[in-house]
Formats: sequence, structure tokens, C-alpha cells
Amino acid sequence: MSEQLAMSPDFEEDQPRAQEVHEADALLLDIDGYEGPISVLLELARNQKVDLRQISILELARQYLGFVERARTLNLNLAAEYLVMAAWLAYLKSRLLLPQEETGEEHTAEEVAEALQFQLRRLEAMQNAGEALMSLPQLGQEIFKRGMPEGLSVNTTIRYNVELYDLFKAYGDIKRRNEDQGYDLPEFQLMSAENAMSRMTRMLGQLPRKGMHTAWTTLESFIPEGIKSKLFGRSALASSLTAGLELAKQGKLEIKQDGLFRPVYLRAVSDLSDAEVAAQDG
Amino acid sequence: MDENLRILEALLFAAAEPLRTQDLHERMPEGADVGGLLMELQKLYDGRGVELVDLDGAWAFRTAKDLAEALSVERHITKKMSKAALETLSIIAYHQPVTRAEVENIRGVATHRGTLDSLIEAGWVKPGRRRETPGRPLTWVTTTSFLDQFGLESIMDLPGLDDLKASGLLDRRPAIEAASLSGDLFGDEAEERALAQDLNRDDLKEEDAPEDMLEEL
Amino acid sequence: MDENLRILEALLFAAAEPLRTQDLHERMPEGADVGGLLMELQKLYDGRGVELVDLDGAWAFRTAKDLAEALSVERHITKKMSKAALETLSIIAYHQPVTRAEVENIRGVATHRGTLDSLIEAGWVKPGRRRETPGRPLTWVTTTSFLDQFGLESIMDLPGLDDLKASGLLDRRPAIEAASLSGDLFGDEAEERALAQDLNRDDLKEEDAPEDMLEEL
Repeated sequence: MSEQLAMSPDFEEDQPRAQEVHEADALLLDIDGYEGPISVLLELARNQKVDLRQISILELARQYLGFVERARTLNLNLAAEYLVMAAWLAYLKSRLLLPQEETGEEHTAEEVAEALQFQLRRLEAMQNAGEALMSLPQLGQEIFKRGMPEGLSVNTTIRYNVELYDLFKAYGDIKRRNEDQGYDLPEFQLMSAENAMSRMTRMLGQLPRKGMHTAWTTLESFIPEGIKSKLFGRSALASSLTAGLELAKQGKLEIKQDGLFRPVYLRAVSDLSDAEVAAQDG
Repeated sequence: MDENLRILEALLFAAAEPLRTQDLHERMPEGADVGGLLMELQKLYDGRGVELVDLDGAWAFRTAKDLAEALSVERHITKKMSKAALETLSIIAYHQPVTRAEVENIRGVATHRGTLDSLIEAGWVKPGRRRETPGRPLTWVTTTSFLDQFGLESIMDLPGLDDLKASGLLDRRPAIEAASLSGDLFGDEAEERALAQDLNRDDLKEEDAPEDMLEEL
Repeated sequence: MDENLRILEALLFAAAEPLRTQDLHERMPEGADVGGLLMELQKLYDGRGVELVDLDGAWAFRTAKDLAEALSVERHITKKMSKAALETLSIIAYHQPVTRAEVENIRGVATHRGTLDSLIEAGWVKPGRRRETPGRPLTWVTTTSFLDQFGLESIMDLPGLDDLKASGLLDRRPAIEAASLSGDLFGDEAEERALAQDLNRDDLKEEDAPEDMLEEL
């Protein structure tokens, strides 16, 4: 946007006055000494030689755009941030000049101008404060510390919080470790797949039958009741599912699940045909 | 001379760096009235070539400020601080505790690597508490060495601090918030006039026709 | 206080090395009676925590010699000993004189250099004679400080292995017992609740079943 702005013939008609060309040149010569566009804006504002509270943001914007334009004329490459600032100022300028209208922006152009002015005043205050700091008498320049400090020493003595018991225990640990060669596998009580299979086969026979199929039953109802061990409970669930899958493969039951993490249902498949079932019922 | 006063004097003379009252408590004999002894010692050295200075609770002997001229032979040549570093230092000093983002906001530029580093290396700034806002950003504050460097007793002695406070310029918030929320900016008649002038400047209107600007944008 | 005396005091304080009378003449204001001022300053500091001393014709402030002790602090730190150090110490205590290789052999792990160092630093072990075997390895023995630390009269007072067993110190660790005796599967309420939770988490809710089952019936 700013480049378009800079190349616009209309804009070129807006030639900065001779004195400002000079100002911009001084700024551009020392551009490395400035910390970005705000720093340049502050320098331009100072050149207006008025209290920053009286500063004209419109005039400042015009000067800044002149500075950017001058850089272009001299074929100097300004960092992108300077061009972004130029675009922003051009926009602010247009908003300030246009009659007030509902732009839907959060802040009015005047508020934004105030903010910019505040920003410049605050930065100037900090730059002045920095100068004031540097003009204070400084250590090593005007104030001196002792040239040959003897220094203070710290002698640290360490006390160990160890008792005889700790010593014996450490020795005992070593002895025990040496005795405990080999590793005992911990015993786990689990439900075996065989156990689950026989249990499920037995239970399927007892389920109510109707038609070719018995009723759908949840997987958990095949698990023994009153299990107290979490581990045993999990193994029972896993083994029962395995047994169920095996029985399904053998065609003795059907398994269904409505979705991920939904209950698993099983039902027995009758060996008899529908007709035979009907005959039996009759 | 009181034995404890002698010990305190020797401790402060021997120490390479300022000693905090609590350091002194640790090193002084049991039951010594460190606070009272410090006062006594400071009085003893009042008006002398060497003075006992209180750096916000840390104590050190330093040559009297008014003897700068006579001591110029001791002066070391120090590297000049960069403009960026000085700006950052004064912002941290006057706005502390202040986050890096706030410093950048006030300066209007991102902080280059090395700017804050050089101040930390000089021992003039250190991390303060984290701000209890989203992201819990780290804040920066000045150190005892900073006070020592500039011969200040506390940060309340920073030059021009009261004026800056009164002017509302010690506001860490982004300019748009700070400016629009501070009543005096809008209430100020001079301000209003300045703004009105801005808007009524015929020369500006002639030079930069709004239509042209719009076209460009 | 005389201005020249103040300057002299500050000069001597700030100087990085003792200053000869001639140096002082160069640095002091024209016509100052350096010799007289030095005497005056020395008298002023007589009996204080800091003294002005004449080092073979060069002058400097020094903290009073009798306060040397006050300038260093004794700090006592209580530390816990690492398990490795404790084990190594116990092996040296029970098997002394013992070589490092033997210690490692008994412990069943390599010993870090720092482990033995910390025991030497604590003053509990020291090198004994060299073993008259190939390589003449150094042996390690316990010290008198070791006996003091643990309130032992002699290393003969260390309880024997049988005593340790009898006192239960060589028993299997309770943690191991708990793991191998996991017979108690039924009857733990906490376990039961955990299982119920597990089943609920897996969405294996019993409530889901009845309607579905009825539908099928």
C-alpha cells in the first residue's frame, strides 16, 4: 500500500519544502541511529519545536510521509516497518480529514491521534529520563567503591545427618541384595481363557430361547458376580470377550456392538430351525 | 569504640559488594543491634571523604559525591551505553515492574537480542515476579547495583519521578488505552484546541485532498 | 573536616593499590601537607575497625587484624548422605582394610569417584596400607571421626552379621512381601469400588441392558 502511495504521481506533486528535505536527509543519513519509525516520528516531532502536547498529528503524518518519499527518491531502502507506519499514518490522516462517520472502528481517528501523541510523549519522557540518569554521578566515574576490598569469606562445614541405624541398614541392604539373586515372578490371579469359555458355554445353554435365537445379553453378565480384584475383573472381561469371539467363529453365538465403547451383546444361535422350534413350543 | 561498631565498619569496608541488612545480621555477633549500629556508623562518616550509603536496604561505603573532581584519576573508561539499552533501562527503572512486551510497547519497537542481555550482564536489571495475567509474563525490575551505579538510595530518588507521575506518562498500558482512559488528556483545553487546529488546517486540506488519499488507499 | 583530609581519605579508599607519599602528592591539591594529613588520618582511624597502615612507604586502608575472624562466617549445613555413600561406608567399616575393587565387588555396582570423595571429605574414611598383591592397590579404613560420628568406641563394636539378622535388618523388604502375597483378591472394598468405576468408565453400564433385552424378547 505504502509503495503505491509513494509512486503515485499525485503524491509526487506534494513536494516537501526545501527545509524539510534537509530534515529528512539528516534523519536518513543517521537512520541506523533510530530505533524504528516511532523513534523517527519523535525526532520529527521534536523538530517542530513545540511542546509535544501541542503537536499536530496531521503535520507530523505529512512530514513522515515526506521522509519516506525522500528515501524513495534517494533510492534508500527503508525497513518494512517504516513503510507500514507510512501506510498507517496515511490512513490515519485520511480519517482525521474526513468528516466523522460511523466507520465501525473501535476508536475514533481523534482517539488514535491522541494515542500516538501519548506514545510520543511517553517515549520522549523515557529518553529524557535516560539522559537524566546518565547525568547522575556514577559509580566508577564520580563515586568510587573501595579499591582493594579484602572480601568476606564463608567457611562451610557440612554435617551429615546419618546415624548408626542408617549404616547397618545400608549394609543389610547390600547383603540382602546379594542373597536375592534371581527374580521371583509375582503371582497374578486371572481368569483364564479356558475358564471363560466353559463358563460362557454353560451360561448360553441356560439363556431363554425363542425362535431361532435367544435374547441379546451383555458381555458383562457372563462375568462372575462379586469380583473384588480390579485386575481379576479386567481379565474376566477380556477372557470372556475372547471366548465369545471364539464361539462366534464356531457359529454358536452372535456378537454385536452399536458403536465404539458401547456395550457388547451376545446371543446364542439355536441348532434347531424355526420350524423345529415352533414344533417344540407347540 | 564499641566492638560491634568496629566489626560492622570492618565488614562494610571489606565487602566487595553492598551488604543487605540481613547479610549483616548473619555476620554480626548474636544480639547486635544492626539497625542502631548502622545509624551510628552513618553518622560517624557524615561529611567525610567516604560515606556510608543506604541502597534501599543494602549498605556500602562509597566516596562522597562532591569529591568527584579530586578523584578523577581513579576514573575508568567505560563503554557508552547504546541508545536502545539506555531507553530500555530508563523504562524498566521508571515503570518497574514491567514486562518485556510493555517495554517494547513503550519503545514502539521489538527489543533486539542483546539489549536486555547487556543490562542483565551489567547487573542493573533482574527478573521480578511474574505478572498474574494470561501467559504469566515475567516482569523486570532494577537491582541494588543499579542504585549503587547511579548513587540512588531508592528508586523513589529517580530524577524527575514525581513530575512524570503527575503527568500520567508512567502508564504501562498500550498508548490507545492509556491515552483514551486518562481524563486529563481529554479534559485539557489546550489539547482540544490543538486537535481543533489540526482539523481546521486549510493548508493541509489543500495539499492532500482527501479524495486523492482515498484513491491511494 | 578539612577538605584535603576528605580527599586523602577518599583517594586511599578508592585506590586499587597502596599509594606512596609521592603518588599522593601528585593527586592531592597543590600545597597540601600530605605527611601531616596522613598522620591526622591515621590517628582518626586508630582503634577503629579499619586502619590506615604504612606498608613500607605506601599507604592503604586495611581492616583491623584482630577482626579477621569476624570477616569470615562459619556456616553449618546438615546434609543427608547418599545411599551409595552410605553403602560404601558400611562396607569399608565392616571389611576394612578394603580396596575399592573389593567394595565394588561387594556392592555389585561400580562406585563413582565422588562417592568415596564425599566420605573422605566428611573425614570418615582414609587410605590405609597398600595391599601386597599385584598392582599394590590402596586399601581404605575408617577414621576416628567415623567412630565419633556414630558413637562407637572401636570398630569391634560394630554388630556382626548374625546380630543384624537377629535385629531384622537383613529381612526381606516389606515392599517385596506385599507384591508376592497378592492373595487377597476378594474382600477389599476399595478394590471393589475401583472395579465398579472401571466398568462404568468403559460404558459397560448395566442400565443399558434391560430395554434392549426386552426388545429382543
